[in-house]
Amino acid sequence: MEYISLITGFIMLMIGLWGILSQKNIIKIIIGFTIFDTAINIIIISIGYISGRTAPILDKAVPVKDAVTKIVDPIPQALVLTSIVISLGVTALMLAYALKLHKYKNTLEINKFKDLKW
Amino acid sequence: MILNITAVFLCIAILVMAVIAVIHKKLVIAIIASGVVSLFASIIFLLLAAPDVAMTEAAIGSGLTTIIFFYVLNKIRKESNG
Amino acid sequence: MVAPIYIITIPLGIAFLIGVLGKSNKNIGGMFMLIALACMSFVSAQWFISFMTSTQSPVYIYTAGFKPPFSINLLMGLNEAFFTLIINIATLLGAIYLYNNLKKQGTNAMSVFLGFAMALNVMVMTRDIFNLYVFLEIASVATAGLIILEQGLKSTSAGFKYMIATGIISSILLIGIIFAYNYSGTLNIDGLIEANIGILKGGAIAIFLILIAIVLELKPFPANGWALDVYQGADSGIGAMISAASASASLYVLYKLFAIAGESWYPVIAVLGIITFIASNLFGLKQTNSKRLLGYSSIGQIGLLITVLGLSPYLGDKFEFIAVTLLISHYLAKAILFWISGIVKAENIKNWSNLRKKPLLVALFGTAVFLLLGFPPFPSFFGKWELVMQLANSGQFAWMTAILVGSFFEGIYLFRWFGYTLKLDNKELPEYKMKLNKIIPPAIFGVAAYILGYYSGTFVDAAKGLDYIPLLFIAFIALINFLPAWVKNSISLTGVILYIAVIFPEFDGDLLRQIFAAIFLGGAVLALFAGFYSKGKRSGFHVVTLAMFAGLAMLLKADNLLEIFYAWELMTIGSYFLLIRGKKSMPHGYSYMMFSLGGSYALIFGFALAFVSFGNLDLQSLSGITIYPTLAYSLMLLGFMTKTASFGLHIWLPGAHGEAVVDIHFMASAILLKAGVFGIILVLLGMGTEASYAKYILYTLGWIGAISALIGNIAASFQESAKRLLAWSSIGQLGYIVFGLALMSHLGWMAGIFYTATHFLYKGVLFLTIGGIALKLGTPYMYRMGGLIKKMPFSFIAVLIAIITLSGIPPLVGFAGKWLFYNAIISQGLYFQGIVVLFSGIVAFLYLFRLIYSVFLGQLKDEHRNVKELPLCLLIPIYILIIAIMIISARPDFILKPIGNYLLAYFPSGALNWNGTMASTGLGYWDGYWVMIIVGVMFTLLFGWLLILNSKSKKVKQFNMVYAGEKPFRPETTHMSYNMFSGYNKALGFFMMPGVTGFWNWMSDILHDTANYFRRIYSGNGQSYAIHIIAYIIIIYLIVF
Amino acid sequence: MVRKFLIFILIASFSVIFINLYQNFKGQDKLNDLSTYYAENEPQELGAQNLVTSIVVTYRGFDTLGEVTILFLAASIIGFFLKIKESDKQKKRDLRKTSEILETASKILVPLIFLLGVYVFANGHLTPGGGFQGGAIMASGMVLLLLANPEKNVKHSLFSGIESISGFTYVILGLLGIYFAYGFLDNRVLPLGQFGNIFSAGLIPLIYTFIGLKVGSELTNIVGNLKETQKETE
Repeated sequence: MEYISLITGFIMLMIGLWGILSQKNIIKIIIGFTIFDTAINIIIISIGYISGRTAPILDKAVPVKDAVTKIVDPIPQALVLTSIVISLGVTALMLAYALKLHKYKNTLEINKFKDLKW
Repeated sequence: MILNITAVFLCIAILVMAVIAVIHKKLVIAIIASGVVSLFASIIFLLLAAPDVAMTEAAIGSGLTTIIFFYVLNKIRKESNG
Repeated sequence: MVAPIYIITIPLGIAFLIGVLGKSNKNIGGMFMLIALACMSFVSAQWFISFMTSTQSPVYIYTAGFKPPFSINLLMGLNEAFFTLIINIATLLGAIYLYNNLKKQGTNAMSVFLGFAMALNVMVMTRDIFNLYVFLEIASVATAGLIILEQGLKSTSAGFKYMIATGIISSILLIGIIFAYNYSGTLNIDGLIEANIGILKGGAIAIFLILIAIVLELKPFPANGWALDVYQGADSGIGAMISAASASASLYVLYKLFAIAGESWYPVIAVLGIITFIASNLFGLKQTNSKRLLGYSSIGQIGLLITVLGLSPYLGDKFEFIAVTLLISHYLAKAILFWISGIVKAENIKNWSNLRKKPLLVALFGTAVFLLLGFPPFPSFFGKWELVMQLANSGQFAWMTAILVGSFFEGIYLFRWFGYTLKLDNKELPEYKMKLNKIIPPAIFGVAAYILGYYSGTFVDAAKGLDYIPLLFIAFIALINFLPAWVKNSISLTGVILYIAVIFPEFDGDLLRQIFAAIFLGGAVLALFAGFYSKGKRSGFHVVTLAMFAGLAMLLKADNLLEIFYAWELMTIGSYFLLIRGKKSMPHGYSYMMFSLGGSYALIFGFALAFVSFGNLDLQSLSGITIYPTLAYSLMLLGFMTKTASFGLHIWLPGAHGEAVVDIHFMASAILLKAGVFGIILVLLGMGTEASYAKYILYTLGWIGAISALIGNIAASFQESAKRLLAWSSIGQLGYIVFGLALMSHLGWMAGIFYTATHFLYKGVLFLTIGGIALKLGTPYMYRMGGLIKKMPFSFIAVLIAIITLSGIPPLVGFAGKWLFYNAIISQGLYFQGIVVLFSGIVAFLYLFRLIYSVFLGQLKDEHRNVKELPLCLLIPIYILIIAIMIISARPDFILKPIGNYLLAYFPSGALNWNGTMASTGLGYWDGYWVMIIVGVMFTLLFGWLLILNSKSKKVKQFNMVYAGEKPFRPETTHMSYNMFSGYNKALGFFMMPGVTGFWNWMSDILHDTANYFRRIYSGNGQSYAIHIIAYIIIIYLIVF
Repeated sequence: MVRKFLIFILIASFSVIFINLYQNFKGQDKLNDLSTYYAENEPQELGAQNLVTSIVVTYRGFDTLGEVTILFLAASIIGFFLKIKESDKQKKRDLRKTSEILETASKILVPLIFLLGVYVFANGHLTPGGGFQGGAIMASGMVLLLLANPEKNVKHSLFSGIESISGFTYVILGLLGIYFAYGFLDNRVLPLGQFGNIFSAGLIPLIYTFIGLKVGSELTNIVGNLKETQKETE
């Protein structure tokens, strides 16, 4: 299970990177970033997964005393929570940038924004 | 076992969607595809025993992010036309 | 003490709160922001002081009350206190600077600024690696917001490139962190250090990803195009923040994480850093946009600091001192530069001449430039010194060379820029205002640079003997810069005389230093006295003059190599400013600085080798260099010869001296050049003649001296400008001195030192008179002069005596010099060189004749009919010098005997034999006293006869001459003096081919073309920058694994 | 084309790094020391049922503070970046009328969505969910409201007010931990209560509520800002 998702995350990472590096449209680049981030999140969760165990919530299904043997690693999950929110903030900001850039030059082609160079 | 098979299918779907999101010429479809990627990812999170993350990904990753994308896209379209 | 957690909670709370509080009135929000930043600075300052002054032990802050690794902890130790302090002060001053910009964008922008400051603090303090990631992201997001504070296409596109780059970088970091967690089971940095996951391949790669991400945050070449665009696109106030505050925080993060990485990373980091340092500074050469240029320089400096970090195993316990001084210098200088670039609002560096409208800004700019390049009295001077010494100590000569080369590139563009600022025309440029809130931050940093310079000196053992009193006096003069020149002149003169009274007894028993002290300080008094001619404020003149003389005095007082270097650099600064004061002196002042900078680096390299060979910095260490001695002595001689303007290194002199006004010309030529002579004497005394390499070095040195003499004298003959003529003549005269010293015999040295003293006297007369005349007539060109003998009889007599002395004909003292010289040459059997020197002596007559003929004789020009004699303040120093010449001419034994005795200690054989006033060698004898008397009698007789003969001659009045036809197209061509020696020029002109200048231009062109070609990798496309980042990671990966 | 090929090569070689990264990776079969500690001691120490919540809010609460700050900064930046001039605001806009179904549906749905949001963050310490999820849900409710009434503008002052106050309270609550418990952001200021109860786990529910409010209002502000600029040119 965790291997499947790890490999998926890994391939997704490359797809996202392809999007970032090869697409000319700024919106597409940002989409590349969201996929890149999601891929990282999948990888992180996969790392915390232990096969056959359940969520780290100590309700009736998981009594406190056997928690250690029943739950998956909660730490990566906490990290991913943080990471998802961060990527939302960054994506929103990037989109705001895209809006502004489009306003200046009426285009979304990234290679049209080469006013600063050398 | 069934879980694993579901996971494999999901993963293949995710990858297909991701490829569409990255290379499709139409921005609307690309954005929708990326939203679907997030949605499927949240199901994977559920399978990986991470309900908290699944909820967050669904609400933020596939929900709000997509909405913001569309708002921006809409705005850009109108600007280009007018 | 206030708990360190408040450094974080105060800005955060206020950032959240000003959203409500500041809505109605933005000034309230702004006040809250400044208060928050001030509180942060206060807390860190409190901790820093307590760490420095007491035995305060580091304090951990456990969030949520649990010990790590269960919860996130922060650390407040000395390092953290230092870094948070400099970050908080920078952000506080930065906020004051940006106050209006922030206010314009409202409280939102203020919150962003506070978030930025807070995130940098946490980055420094946190001990949890994921926490580091989060706050790094905060800092990135906040920076992305600050970049667009001043909205526009440039800032927006730069910001977007920044977001792409940091997006990739932080993702890489996150991947590294999560795998580090997987392999170690902890997120705590201390835990990671213990876990030592580097032994696993996967773990090593995780660490690699973490470190490379942090390195990428520090903008290494070539994956740094995005950063350059940010520096160029963002407001300069933001540039200051990124360069000073963010970079410091990121550097500390790298330092902190280094403990995880292990030793194998040191060389990698050092190489990455030095590549960045050299490449950025090289690319900076072609840059004309000031902000982008500052970006290159910032990136370069950070590269240097990364190198220092990577080289820390070689630096021993000096590492911290070096890193801190270099960091603080970069921090202060870059903040100042960015800040003033925001005030002057000139994008093109050529428009920075506008800065001159506000002298304070120029002073700050100069401070920043010299601070960056490691000149005294700034902290970076000590940092660079220790860095080079420690590297040499560990045998890392290649690293030393690389660092010095990179610094030199930086010097090239910084001084060019500075030259533009000082000299280019600024009349057309728009007026601008200097708002109080924009000038206070750079002014504070400027003052801090001097104070910290003094403070860092107290940490260096060898610098403990430095005398700061002259520097304090100079600071005082700087403060009263607004007063008229004569007041400052009087105060300076009093100061110098008092200082002489203090310092002269120190040289008791050391004749060499006494002679040089007489030249340097006596010269200072005369020069300052001459300075009374100038009216007005003469802004800045006294500061730099005194800096030069302070440097010269310290050079004599120096007990160790550091002090010599300190004095040398101080003198360089002063003289640079003096030389660049002339009207058209920009290119010449610039090339003077380039040679000086190169010379300094050669010197420090040589000193480092001496230090390593000998084990300490005493002056004796010059006499026992065992490691690469040939290289060491050659480099030191080269370094000192940049000041004597010997052949090959002379191209700066004619222009620079030719453009200087009268008293500056006197100082630069008669006095300053002797500093180089003093240095050469020190080196040659150390080297001796015994060693096998000494022979070759001396042989080369001798030829350099001979050729300098020849070239200098020939070129002097073909000058149209009297001042350039004298300048070239100085090159020639210094050539004699160098040649004499290179003989390494009793007589040779005697001649050399004697020449040094007499050159000071007669050249002093010439510079003051001719310079004064040129000033009075408003032109230095000899074809515009003529017939001044009647208007300026005293000047004429002075020049006559001086040129008789110079040409070395009896009865005056020049003859004594020549006599010694030829004796020395012949006794050494150096006939080839002897012929060259002899020939150049003959050539000297040409220009001396021209000098006196075309200036004083012939017809008086119409426009000069109302010219008066030179002012007394010039004539008095001139005649003091003349009196000295006469005394020495009559009794050369006054000075030659002590020199001879002194030299016996070093060259026991070959001394002069004295018999009363008669000196003799194996080759002949000469008695100055009787020669003087006899020639004097003959002269009187002949002169009287001439007067009688001429009493009946008819005087040719002006305007007796009639033009035959049309008016000449170029009137000067009708002057006898114009192109006077054209005939000789045909014969000897090939010596004048500007081969040397051509060589240096060629070097410069190659550098600039290289820079221009390679900087094209910064295509401006944000995506290409992202590709660079990925490629960078892959390449480093392939190299490391 | 050459460029794309080069990028492909680049990515292919980049993947080599990752393949090596996995080299020592093995699926875990038991918890590591750190998570074992959490699993064993959390119920007594903090008293939250949801381990992830306890880590997010308390053990690694400092990260969460940072996370909230990022959203806050992003919202602030977008706020001044896309700020529209007062004159533009006054422009008469003529917008497409939304369907009546959407309008009616929104009237019924929005309160329900809000309620769900509140439930999600108030129960964050017991069940999956928490401030971020709840906040996002509430923000989606606002989006629905905006879709239904395009004429309506987001009341920025209201939401920034909520955002500021809840953010500030969050920091103050954190500081209380220093004085009444053992450190910054410690939740043991209030009694831990009965394990599994809604009023348990000390400050966690309270903090999560403020996080929820803050995230909700921030996201609404972001959406609102993007929406308003949209109208600018219409």
